[in-house]
Amino acid sequence: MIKALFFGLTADLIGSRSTDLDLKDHATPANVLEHLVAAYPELAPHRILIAVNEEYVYADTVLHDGDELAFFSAVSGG
Amino acid sequence: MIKALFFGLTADLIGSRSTDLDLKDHATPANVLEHLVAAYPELAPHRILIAVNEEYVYADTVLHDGDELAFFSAVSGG
Amino acid sequence: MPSKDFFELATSPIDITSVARRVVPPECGATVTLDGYVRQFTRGRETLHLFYEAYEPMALREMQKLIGQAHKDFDISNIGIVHRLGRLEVGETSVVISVAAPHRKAAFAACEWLIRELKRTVPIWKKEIYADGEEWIEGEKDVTPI
Amino acid sequence: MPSKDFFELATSPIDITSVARRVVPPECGATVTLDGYVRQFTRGRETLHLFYEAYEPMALREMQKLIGQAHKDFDISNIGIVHRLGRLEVGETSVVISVAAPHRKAAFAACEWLIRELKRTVPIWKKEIYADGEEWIEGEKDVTPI
Repeated sequence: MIKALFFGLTADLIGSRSTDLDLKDHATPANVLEHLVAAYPELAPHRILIAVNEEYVYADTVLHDGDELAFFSAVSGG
Repeated sequence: MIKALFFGLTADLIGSRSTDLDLKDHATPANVLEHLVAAYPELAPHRILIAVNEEYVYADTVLHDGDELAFFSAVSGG
Repeated sequence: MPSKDFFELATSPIDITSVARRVVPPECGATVTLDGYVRQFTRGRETLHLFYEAYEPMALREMQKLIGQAHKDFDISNIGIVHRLGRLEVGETSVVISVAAPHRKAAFAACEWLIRELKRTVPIWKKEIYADGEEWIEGEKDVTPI
Repeated sequence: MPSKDFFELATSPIDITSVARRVVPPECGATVTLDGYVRQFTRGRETLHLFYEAYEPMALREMQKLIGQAHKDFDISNIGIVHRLGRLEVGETSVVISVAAPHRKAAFAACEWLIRELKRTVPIWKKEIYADGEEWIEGEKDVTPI
Protein backbone atom coordinates (compact mmCIF):
# COMPACT_ATOMS: atom_id res chain seq x y z
CA MET A 1 0.00 0.00 0.00
CA ILE A 2 1.22 3.50 -0.77
CA LYS A 3 -0.22 6.86 0.07
CA ALA A 4 -0.72 9.49 -2.64
CA LEU A 5 -0.88 13.18 -1.68
CA PHE A 6 -2.31 16.05 -3.72
CA PHE A 7 -1.71 19.77 -3.21
CA GLY A 8 -3.03 23.09 -4.43
CA LEU A 9 -4.41 22.80 -7.95
CA THR A 10 -4.20 18.98 -8.08
CA ALA A 11 -6.05 18.65 -4.77
CA ASP A 12 -8.78 20.98 -6.05
CA LEU A 13 -9.14 19.17 -9.39
CA ILE A 14 -9.23 15.73 -7.79
CA GLY A 15 -11.39 16.93 -4.89
CA SER A 16 -9.21 15.20 -2.34
CA ARG A 17 -5.91 15.77 -0.57
CA SER A 18 -4.83 12.13 -0.28
CA THR A 19 -5.72 8.56 -1.16
CA ASP A 20 -4.38 5.09 -0.39
CA LEU A 21 -3.43 2.92 -3.34
CA ASP A 22 -2.87 -0.80 -3.75
CA LEU A 23 -0.38 -1.16 -6.55
CA LYS A 24 0.95 -3.98 -8.66
CA ASP A 25 4.63 -4.87 -8.44
CA HIS A 26 6.86 -2.52 -10.42
CA ALA A 27 4.19 0.16 -10.54
CA THR A 28 5.50 3.67 -11.23
CA PRO A 29 4.18 7.21 -10.64
CA ALA A 30 3.52 7.31 -14.40
CA ASN A 31 1.06 4.40 -14.03
CA VAL A 32 -0.71 6.15 -11.17
CA LEU A 33 -0.85 9.48 -12.99
CA GLU A 34 -2.31 7.75 -16.08
CA HIS A 35 -5.18 6.44 -13.95
CA LEU A 36 -5.65 9.82 -12.30
CA VAL A 37 -5.84 11.67 -15.61
CA ALA A 38 -8.34 9.09 -16.91
CA ALA A 39 -10.51 9.65 -13.84
CA TYR A 40 -9.98 13.45 -13.67
CA PRO A 41 -9.47 14.70 -17.23
CA GLU A 42 -9.16 18.29 -15.90
CA LEU A 43 -5.61 17.30 -14.90
CA ALA A 44 -4.58 16.66 -18.51
CA PRO A 45 -3.61 20.23 -19.53
CA HIS A 46 -1.39 20.74 -16.49
CA ARG A 47 2.24 19.88 -15.98
CA ILE A 48 2.28 17.60 -12.94
CA LEU A 49 5.42 17.20 -10.83
CA ILE A 50 6.04 14.02 -8.86
CA ALA A 51 7.71 13.37 -5.53
CA VAL A 52 8.30 10.13 -3.65
CA ASN A 53 9.16 10.33 0.03
CA GLU A 54 9.58 14.10 -0.23
CA GLU A 55 12.06 13.95 -3.13
CA TYR A 56 11.48 14.82 -6.78
CA VAL A 57 11.55 11.65 -8.92
CA TYR A 58 11.25 10.68 -12.56
CA ALA A 59 7.85 9.31 -13.57
CA ASP A 60 9.29 5.85 -14.22
CA THR A 61 10.73 5.34 -10.72
CA VAL A 62 9.59 2.04 -9.27
CA LEU A 63 7.35 2.46 -6.22
CA HIS A 64 7.69 0.42 -3.05
CA ASP A 65 5.25 -0.52 -0.32
CA GLY A 66 5.01 2.30 2.23
CA ASP A 67 6.14 5.04 -0.16
CA GLU A 68 4.59 8.49 0.11
CA LEU A 69 3.80 9.63 -3.42
CA ALA A 70 2.86 13.24 -4.21
CA PHE A 71 1.44 14.93 -7.31
CA PHE A 72 1.38 18.68 -7.71
CA SER A 73 1.46 21.44 -10.30
CA ALA A 74 4.67 23.40 -10.99
CA VAL A 75 5.52 25.28 -7.81
CA SER A 76 4.76 29.00 -7.44
CA GLY A 77 6.11 30.10 -4.08
CA GLY A 78 8.21 33.19 -3.52
CA MET B 1 36.94 85.38 0.89
CA ILE B 2 36.20 81.68 0.77
CA LYS B 3 35.38 79.24 3.51
CA ALA B 4 37.34 75.98 3.85
CA LEU B 5 35.76 73.03 5.65
CA PHE B 6 37.51 70.00 7.13
CA PHE B 7 35.96 66.67 8.11
CA GLY B 8 36.87 63.52 9.96
CA LEU B 9 40.59 62.82 9.72
CA THR B 10 41.47 66.18 8.14
CA ALA B 11 39.57 68.07 10.84
CA ASP B 12 41.41 66.09 13.54
CA LEU B 13 44.85 66.61 11.95
CA ILE B 14 44.30 70.33 11.42
CA GLY B 15 42.56 70.74 14.77
CA SER B 16 39.75 72.75 13.24
CA ARG B 17 36.57 72.17 11.29
CA SER B 18 36.63 75.32 9.18
CA THR B 19 38.61 78.43 8.36
CA ASP B 20 38.11 81.58 6.28
CA LEU B 21 40.70 82.29 3.60
CA ASP B 22 41.64 85.40 1.65
CA LEU B 23 42.95 84.17 -1.66
CA LYS B 24 44.78 85.71 -4.59
CA ASP B 25 43.07 85.77 -7.97
CA HIS B 26 43.19 82.45 -9.82
CA ALA B 27 43.93 80.54 -6.61
CA THR B 28 43.10 76.83 -6.76
CA PRO B 29 42.40 74.11 -4.16
CA ALA B 30 45.91 72.82 -4.96
CA ASN B 31 47.40 76.13 -3.74
CA VAL B 32 45.38 75.96 -0.53
CA LEU B 33 46.27 72.31 0.06
CA GLU B 34 49.98 73.08 -0.44
CA HIS B 35 49.79 75.65 2.35
CA LEU B 36 47.83 73.29 4.57
CA VAL B 37 50.34 70.45 4.14
CA ALA B 38 53.20 72.85 4.88
CA ALA B 39 51.46 73.94 8.09
CA TYR B 40 50.22 70.44 9.04
CA PRO B 41 52.74 67.90 7.71
CA GLU B 42 50.63 65.06 9.21
CA LEU B 43 48.34 65.55 6.19
CA ALA B 44 51.09 64.61 3.72
CA PRO B 45 50.70 60.80 3.77
CA HIS B 46 46.94 60.94 3.20
CA ARG B 47 44.99 61.12 -0.02
CA ILE B 48 42.89 64.27 0.27
CA LEU B 49 39.72 64.71 -1.76
CA ILE B 50 38.47 68.17 -2.68
CA ALA B 51 34.99 69.59 -3.10
CA VAL B 52 33.87 73.07 -4.05
CA ASN B 53 30.27 74.05 -3.33
CA GLU B 54 29.43 70.44 -2.46
CA GLU B 55 30.78 69.00 -5.72
CA TYR B 56 33.97 67.02 -6.30
CA VAL B 57 36.48 69.10 -8.28
CA TYR B 58 39.96 68.74 -9.72
CA ALA B 59 42.71 70.35 -7.66
CA ASP B 60 43.38 72.96 -10.37
CA THR B 61 39.84 74.35 -10.47
CA VAL B 62 39.88 78.14 -10.12
CA LEU B 63 38.24 79.33 -6.90
CA HIS B 64 35.83 82.24 -6.72
CA ASP B 65 34.87 84.60 -3.94
CA GLY B 66 32.16 83.03 -1.78
CA ASP B 67 33.04 79.44 -2.68
CA GLU B 68 32.73 76.73 -0.05
CA LEU B 69 35.86 74.59 -0.29
CA ALA B 70 36.15 71.24 1.51
CA PHE B 71 39.09 68.91 2.15
CA PHE B 72 38.62 65.37 3.38
CA SER B 73 40.16 61.92 3.31
CA ALA B 74 38.80 59.20 1.01
CA VAL B 75 35.26 58.46 2.14
CA SER B 76 34.47 55.39 4.24
CA GLY B 77 30.70 55.31 4.73
CA GLY B 78 28.56 52.25 4.24
CA MET C 1 31.30 29.20 14.98
CA PRO C 2 27.94 27.41 14.94
CA SER C 3 25.96 27.90 11.76
CA LYS C 4 23.19 30.46 11.98
CA ASP C 5 21.39 29.11 8.93
CA PHE C 6 17.66 28.69 9.30
CA PHE C 7 14.67 27.83 7.15
CA GLU C 8 11.09 28.09 8.29
CA LEU C 9 7.50 28.14 7.20
CA ALA C 10 5.54 30.83 9.02
CA THR C 11 1.83 31.38 9.46
CA SER C 12 2.09 34.82 11.04
CA PRO C 13 3.61 38.03 9.61
CA ILE C 14 7.34 38.01 8.87
CA ASP C 15 9.54 40.84 10.11
CA ILE C 16 12.30 41.52 7.58
CA THR C 17 14.62 43.16 10.09
CA SER C 18 14.58 40.21 12.43
CA VAL C 19 15.34 37.79 9.59
CA ALA C 20 18.20 39.97 8.34
CA ARG C 21 19.61 40.24 11.88
CA ARG C 22 19.49 36.53 12.69
CA VAL C 23 21.99 35.66 9.94
CA VAL C 24 24.61 38.13 11.13
CA PRO C 25 27.94 36.69 12.26
CA PRO C 26 30.26 38.99 14.23
CA GLU C 27 32.90 39.14 11.49
CA CYS C 28 30.63 40.05 8.59
CA GLY C 29 29.57 43.58 7.83
CA ALA C 30 26.76 43.30 5.32
CA THR C 31 23.60 41.36 4.62
CA VAL C 32 21.66 41.15 1.37
CA THR C 33 17.95 40.52 1.74
CA LEU C 34 15.33 39.73 -0.86
CA ASP C 35 11.76 40.15 0.21
CA GLY C 36 8.71 39.28 -1.82
CA TYR C 37 5.27 40.56 -0.99
CA VAL C 38 1.72 40.50 -2.19
CA ARG C 39 1.29 42.74 -5.21
CA GLN C 40 -1.89 44.71 -5.52
CA PHE C 41 -1.92 44.42 -9.31
CA THR C 42 -0.74 41.55 -11.50
CA ARG C 43 -1.04 42.08 -15.23
CA GLY C 44 -3.58 44.82 -14.54
CA ARG C 45 -5.85 42.59 -12.43
CA GLU C 46 -6.42 43.52 -8.80
CA THR C 47 -5.57 40.94 -6.17
CA LEU C 48 -7.79 40.95 -3.06
CA HIS C 49 -5.59 38.54 -1.16
CA LEU C 50 -3.34 35.52 -1.64
CA PHE C 51 -3.26 32.05 -0.22
CA TYR C 52 -0.05 29.99 -0.01
CA GLU C 53 -0.05 26.24 0.52
CA ALA C 54 2.99 23.98 0.97
CA TYR C 55 3.90 20.33 1.06
CA GLU C 56 5.47 21.30 4.33
CA PRO C 57 8.02 18.58 5.15
CA MET C 58 9.25 18.47 1.55
CA ALA C 59 9.36 22.30 1.36
CA LEU C 60 11.60 22.36 4.42
CA ARG C 61 13.85 19.65 2.94
CA GLU C 62 14.15 21.54 -0.33
CA MET C 63 14.96 24.77 1.51
CA GLN C 64 17.64 22.95 3.47
CA LYS C 65 19.09 21.54 0.23
CA LEU C 66 19.22 25.03 -1.30
CA ILE C 67 21.10 26.29 1.73
CA GLY C 68 23.57 23.39 1.50
CA GLN C 69 24.15 23.99 -2.21
CA ALA C 70 24.57 27.75 -1.69
CA HIS C 71 27.27 27.14 0.88
CA LYS C 72 29.11 24.97 -1.69
CA ASP C 73 28.78 27.46 -4.54
CA PHE C 74 29.24 30.82 -2.79
CA ASP C 75 31.61 32.16 -0.13
CA ILE C 76 28.93 33.10 2.36
CA SER C 77 28.52 32.85 6.12
CA ASN C 78 24.85 32.44 6.95
CA ILE C 79 21.52 32.14 5.21
CA GLY C 80 18.01 32.67 6.51
CA ILE C 81 14.88 31.77 4.56
CA VAL C 82 11.34 32.29 5.84
CA HIS C 83 8.27 31.67 3.68
CA ARG C 84 4.80 32.61 4.80
CA LEU C 85 1.83 30.26 4.37
CA GLY C 86 -1.93 30.67 4.56
CA ARG C 87 -3.85 33.84 3.74
CA LEU C 88 -1.84 37.00 3.01
CA GLU C 89 -3.21 40.48 2.49
CA VAL C 90 -1.91 42.90 -0.15
CA GLY C 91 1.47 44.29 0.91
CA GLU C 92 2.30 41.49 3.33
CA THR C 93 5.64 39.74 3.04
CA SER C 94 5.48 36.28 1.49
CA VAL C 95 9.16 35.39 1.56
CA VAL C 96 12.40 36.73 2.99
CA ILE C 97 15.87 35.44 2.08
CA SER C 98 18.83 36.99 3.90
CA VAL C 99 22.46 36.18 3.20
CA ALA C 100 25.44 37.38 5.23
CA ALA C 101 28.90 37.08 3.72
CA PRO C 102 32.38 38.45 4.30
CA HIS C 103 32.17 40.13 0.89
CA ARG C 104 29.04 41.74 -0.50
CA LYS C 105 29.44 40.33 -3.98
CA ALA C 106 28.93 36.74 -2.84
CA ALA C 107 25.94 37.75 -0.72
CA PHE C 108 24.24 39.38 -3.72
CA ALA C 109 24.99 36.41 -5.98
CA ALA C 110 23.85 33.81 -3.44
CA CYS C 111 20.65 35.67 -2.58
CA GLU C 112 19.74 35.98 -6.25
CA TRP C 113 20.44 32.29 -6.83
CA LEU C 114 18.42 31.26 -3.75
CA ILE C 115 15.24 33.11 -4.72
CA ARG C 116 15.44 31.78 -8.29
CA GLU C 117 15.86 28.20 -7.08
CA LEU C 118 13.25 28.54 -4.34
CA LYS C 119 10.69 29.61 -6.93
CA ARG C 120 11.63 26.62 -9.09
CA THR C 121 11.97 23.79 -6.58
CA VAL C 122 10.34 24.40 -3.19
CA PRO C 123 6.84 22.85 -3.17
CA ILE C 124 4.75 25.89 -2.29
CA TRP C 125 1.79 27.11 -4.34
CA LYS C 126 0.14 30.47 -4.57
CA LYS C 127 -3.56 31.06 -5.13
CA GLU C 128 -4.60 34.55 -6.26
CA ILE C 129 -8.02 35.68 -5.10
CA TYR C 130 -9.52 38.38 -7.35
CA ALA C 131 -12.82 40.25 -7.13
CA ASP C 132 -14.25 37.95 -9.81
CA GLY C 133 -12.66 34.59 -9.03
CA GLU C 134 -9.53 32.81 -7.93
CA GLU C 135 -6.68 30.96 -9.59
CA TRP C 136 -3.85 28.64 -8.55
CA ILE C 137 -0.67 30.02 -10.08
CA GLU C 138 1.44 27.44 -11.87
CA GLY C 139 5.19 27.86 -12.02
CA GLU C 140 6.93 28.17 -15.35
CA LYS C 141 9.78 25.83 -14.68
CA ASP C 142 10.35 22.14 -14.44
CA VAL C 143 12.43 20.35 -11.85
CA THR C 144 14.82 17.62 -12.87
CA PRO C 145 15.19 14.99 -10.15
CA ILE C 146 18.78 14.59 -9.03
CA MET D 1 2.84 57.43 -10.02
CA PRO D 2 4.84 59.74 -7.78
CA SER D 3 8.37 58.60 -7.11
CA LYS D 4 8.93 56.95 -3.76
CA ASP D 5 12.68 57.50 -3.85
CA PHE D 6 14.19 58.84 -0.66
CA PHE D 7 17.62 59.50 0.79
CA GLU D 8 18.26 60.44 4.37
CA LEU D 9 20.85 60.81 7.07
CA ALA D 10 19.60 59.45 10.38
CA THR D 11 20.81 59.92 13.91
CA SER D 12 18.57 57.30 15.48
CA PRO D 13 18.37 53.55 14.80
CA ILE D 14 17.28 52.48 11.32
CA ASP D 15 14.56 49.86 10.90
CA ILE D 16 15.30 47.74 7.83
CA THR D 17 11.69 46.65 7.37
CA SER D 18 10.36 50.17 7.23
CA VAL D 19 12.99 51.19 4.65
CA ALA D 20 12.24 48.13 2.52
CA ARG D 21 8.50 48.84 2.75
CA ARG D 22 8.69 52.52 1.82
CA VAL D 23 10.06 51.78 -1.66
CA VAL D 24 7.28 49.37 -2.57
CA PRO D 25 5.06 50.35 -5.49
CA PRO D 26 1.79 48.42 -5.93
CA GLU D 27 2.88 46.73 -9.18
CA CYS D 28 6.22 45.38 -8.00
CA GLY D 29 6.59 42.13 -6.15
CA ALA D 30 10.11 42.14 -4.76
CA THR D 31 12.60 44.36 -3.01
CA VAL D 32 16.34 43.83 -2.64
CA THR D 33 17.89 45.35 0.45
CA LEU D 34 21.51 45.73 1.44
CA ASP D 35 22.16 46.50 5.06
CA GLY D 36 25.52 47.24 6.61
CA TYR D 37 26.12 47.10 10.31
CA VAL D 38 28.81 47.53 12.89
CA ARG D 39 31.13 44.51 12.91
CA GLN D 40 32.41 43.28 16.23
CA PHE D 41 35.73 42.20 14.73
CA THR D 42 37.71 43.76 11.89
CA ARG D 43 40.92 42.01 10.93
CA GLY D 44 40.90 40.33 14.34
CA ARG D 45 40.64 43.59 16.28
CA GLU D 46 37.57 44.17 18.45
CA THR D 47 35.51 47.27 17.81
CA LEU D 48 33.88 48.87 20.87
CA HIS D 49 31.77 51.25 18.85
CA LEU D 50 31.80 53.33 15.67
CA PHE D 51 31.33 56.97 14.90
CA TYR D 52 30.13 58.22 11.51
CA GLU D 53 30.52 61.80 10.37
CA ALA D 54 29.23 63.34 7.14
CA TYR D 55 29.56 66.49 5.10
CA GLU D 56 25.80 66.45 5.31
CA PRO D 57 24.54 68.66 2.46
CA MET D 58 27.07 67.19 0.02
CA ALA D 59 26.31 63.64 1.22
CA LEU D 60 22.63 64.17 0.46
CA ARG D 61 23.47 65.62 -2.99
CA GLU D 62 25.69 62.66 -3.79
CA MET D 63 23.00 60.22 -2.66
CA GLN D 64 20.49 62.00 -4.86
CA LYS D 65 22.91 61.80 -7.81
CA LEU D 66 23.37 58.05 -7.26
CA ILE D 67 19.61 57.59 -7.30
CA GLY D 68 19.31 59.59 -10.52
CA GLN D 69 22.06 57.59 -12.20
CA ALA D 70 20.60 54.27 -11.02
CA HIS D 71 17.26 55.15 -12.60
CA LYS D 72 19.09 55.79 -15.89
CA ASP D 73 21.13 52.59 -15.80
CA PHE D 74 18.66 50.06 -14.34
CA ASP D 75 15.00 49.27 -14.91
CA ILE D 76 13.90 49.89 -11.34
CA SER D 77 10.92 51.54 -9.68
CA ASN D 78 12.01 53.02 -6.37
CA ILE D 79 15.12 53.41 -4.27
CA GLY D 80 15.53 54.16 -0.60
CA ILE D 81 18.86 54.98 1.04
CA VAL D 82 19.29 55.73 4.73
CA HIS D 83 22.71 56.20 6.33
CA ARG D 84 23.15 56.50 10.07
CA LEU D 85 25.45 59.14 11.62
CA GLY D 86 26.94 59.65 15.07
CA ARG D 87 27.81 56.90 17.52
CA LEU D 88 26.79 53.33 16.65
CA GLU D 89 27.09 50.28 18.86
CA VAL D 90 28.21 46.86 17.61
CA GLY D 91 25.43 45.24 15.60
CA GLU D 92 23.59 48.47 14.80
CA THR D 93 22.67 49.21 11.21
CA SER D 94 24.86 51.84 9.55
CA VAL D 95 23.27 51.87 6.10
CA VAL D 96 20.24 50.45 4.33
CA ILE D 97 19.69 50.55 0.57
CA SER D 98 16.41 49.13 -0.75
CA VAL D 99 15.50 48.82 -4.41
CA ALA D 100 12.11 47.79 -5.77
CA ALA D 101 11.86 46.75 -9.40
CA PRO D 102 9.43 44.96 -11.67
CA HIS D 103 12.08 42.26 -12.17
CA ARG D 104 14.38 40.98 -9.44
CA LYS D 105 17.48 40.95 -11.59
CA ALA D 106 17.53 44.73 -12.01
CA ALA D 107 16.88 45.22 -8.29
CA PHE D 108 19.89 43.05 -7.38
CA ALA D 109 22.14 44.78 -9.92
CA ALA D 110 21.08 48.29 -8.91
CA CYS D 111 21.41 47.62 -5.19
CA GLU D 112 24.91 46.22 -5.67
CA TRP D 113 25.91 49.22 -7.80
CA LEU D 114 24.44 51.69 -5.29
CA ILE D 115 26.33 50.37 -2.27
CA ARG D 116 29.58 50.26 -4.24
CA GLU D 117 29.17 53.84 -5.42
CA LEU D 118 27.95 55.07 -2.03
CA LYS D 119 31.13 53.75 -0.42
CA ARG D 120 33.21 55.47 -3.10
CA THR D 121 31.54 58.86 -3.45
CA VAL D 122 29.26 59.87 -0.58
CA PRO D 123 31.23 62.04 1.89
CA ILE D 124 30.76 60.06 5.08
CA TRP D 125 33.63 58.87 7.28
CA LYS D 126 33.84 56.09 9.82
CA LYS D 127 35.91 56.17 12.97
CA GLU D 128 36.56 52.82 14.68
CA ILE D 129 36.93 52.97 18.44
CA TYR D 130 38.95 50.03 19.85
CA ALA D 131 39.87 49.14 23.43
CA ASP D 132 43.36 50.59 22.82
CA GLY D 133 42.71 53.56 20.56
CA GLU D 134 40.71 54.89 17.67
CA GLU D 135 41.20 55.34 13.94
CA TRP D 136 39.51 57.20 11.10
CA ILE D 137 39.03 54.69 8.28
CA GLU D 138 40.15 55.94 4.87
CA GLY D 139 38.42 54.67 1.76
CA GLU D 140 40.37 52.81 -0.88
CA LYS D 141 39.00 54.55 -3.90
CA ASP D 142 39.37 57.85 -5.59
CA VAL D 143 36.61 59.97 -7.03
CA THR D 144 36.98 61.56 -10.43
CA PRO D 145 35.07 64.83 -10.66
CA ILE D 146 32.52 64.80 -13.46
